[in-house]
Amino acid sequence: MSYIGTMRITVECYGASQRWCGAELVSLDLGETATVADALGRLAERYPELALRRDTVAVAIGDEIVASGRTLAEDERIALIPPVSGG
Amino acid sequence: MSYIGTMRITVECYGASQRWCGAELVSLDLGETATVADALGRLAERYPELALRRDTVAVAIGDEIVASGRTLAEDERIALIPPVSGG
Amino acid sequence: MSASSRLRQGALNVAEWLTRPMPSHCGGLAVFAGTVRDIHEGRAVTGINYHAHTALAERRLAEIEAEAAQRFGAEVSVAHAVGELKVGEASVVIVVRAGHRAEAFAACRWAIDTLKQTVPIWKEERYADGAARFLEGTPIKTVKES
Amino acid sequence: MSASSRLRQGALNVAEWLTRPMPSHCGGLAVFAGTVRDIHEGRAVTGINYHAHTALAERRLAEIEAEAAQRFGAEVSVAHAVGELKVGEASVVIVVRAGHRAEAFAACRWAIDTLKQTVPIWKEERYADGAARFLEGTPIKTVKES
Repeated sequence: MSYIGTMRITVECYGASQRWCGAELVSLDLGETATVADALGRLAERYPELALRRDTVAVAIGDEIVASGRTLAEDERIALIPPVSGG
Repeated sequence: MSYIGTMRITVECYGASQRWCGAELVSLDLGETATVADALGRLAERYPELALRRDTVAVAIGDEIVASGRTLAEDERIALIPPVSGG
Repeated sequence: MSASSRLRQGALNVAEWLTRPMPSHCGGLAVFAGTVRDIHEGRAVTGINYHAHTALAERRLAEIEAEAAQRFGAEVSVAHAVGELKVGEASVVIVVRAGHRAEAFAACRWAIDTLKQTVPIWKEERYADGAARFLEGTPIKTVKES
Repeated sequence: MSASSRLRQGALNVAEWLTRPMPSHCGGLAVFAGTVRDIHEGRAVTGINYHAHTALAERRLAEIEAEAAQRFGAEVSVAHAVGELKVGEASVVIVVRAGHRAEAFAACRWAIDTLKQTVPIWKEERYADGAARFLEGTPIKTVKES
């Protein structure tokens, strides 16, 4: 549910971003033309540990890394991809 | 069996040296102070294909490569080690 | 998770990737496996919990195979574990079949180095004192950038 | 030829060298296997007969393991086949267990490169037209020189 002129998205927090945000899933209410950068900005306001590392975090939608200018849609899910450590 | 003042040794021919010498085993009669170099010299006289490649061939006794100055003994077996191609 | 998936739940069995016969035009097989070590930065490690972004990780692992095939003229298979692994267990396996050893080694090394920079997987280390933490990693790159 | 011998009669089974568990202080396993290719210098190959000077070859293979362990701080196992092998079959296997991947790859590459220069083994290639010949090789060196 969201107010007129706003949309709600879900943020999936992977790896250490679960610690920074304190949860695996975070809901965000954003303006209806909001971009990935706007979502990250909102998260950075809320979570200081994420703010410190914002430049190292990528965002995925589905199986793609998306650009920060990508416009979001109501009910979309985005994934925070902090620095990776596989192998 | 060997004459007084001579000794007989056996040469084991490995790899392509079997082709050069036409056999896997060759008997050589040498003087009693003969060295590895003397044995190779005798083989080179007998087998022109070996003579052409003499500088590339090593000689082993047991599990050791021996120097060309090594003195041989009656009934000793030496092995010709042509350029190797394992792997 | 399907059997053909490159991400597998639990520890990998390296031998499982070696059952396919060598193509007759190939002379060199190179394999790398990464396993969980008992010490990291001086702390006693009891295991690692591997987390992945499944959809993107599967895609990136497939891209690594395709890119390595193109760059090195080799057949490359890549697999990575997710979930809890104990010390000594294998978290990643790279298998390369190539014409000769130079390409086999080069493709294998490139694949593991690239995997560590491009695949969304995270190590959560567990320590003997009961603590756990996500390791610091490297900002994700694309396979083409690597 | 004993089971603990590094020279084996007939083709090697790579998986057999991977059954031993990884030591807990090791994080990287690198494996190389060489297999018989179907073409060499434009000729159709049906198989290779590997000949060895057994005593010296066993000694040299053991020296390669010891020298690699010392140079790279790794555990290294080396095995080589003798006798008739068909296309696709493995003639040599190198297995390295090391702390990290850099040493694992370096030791594995060094071991196979050194083996080819220091171990008295000869390939007699068999061709589709019925011919056979010993390949040209490289004058034998010691492991320390390599």
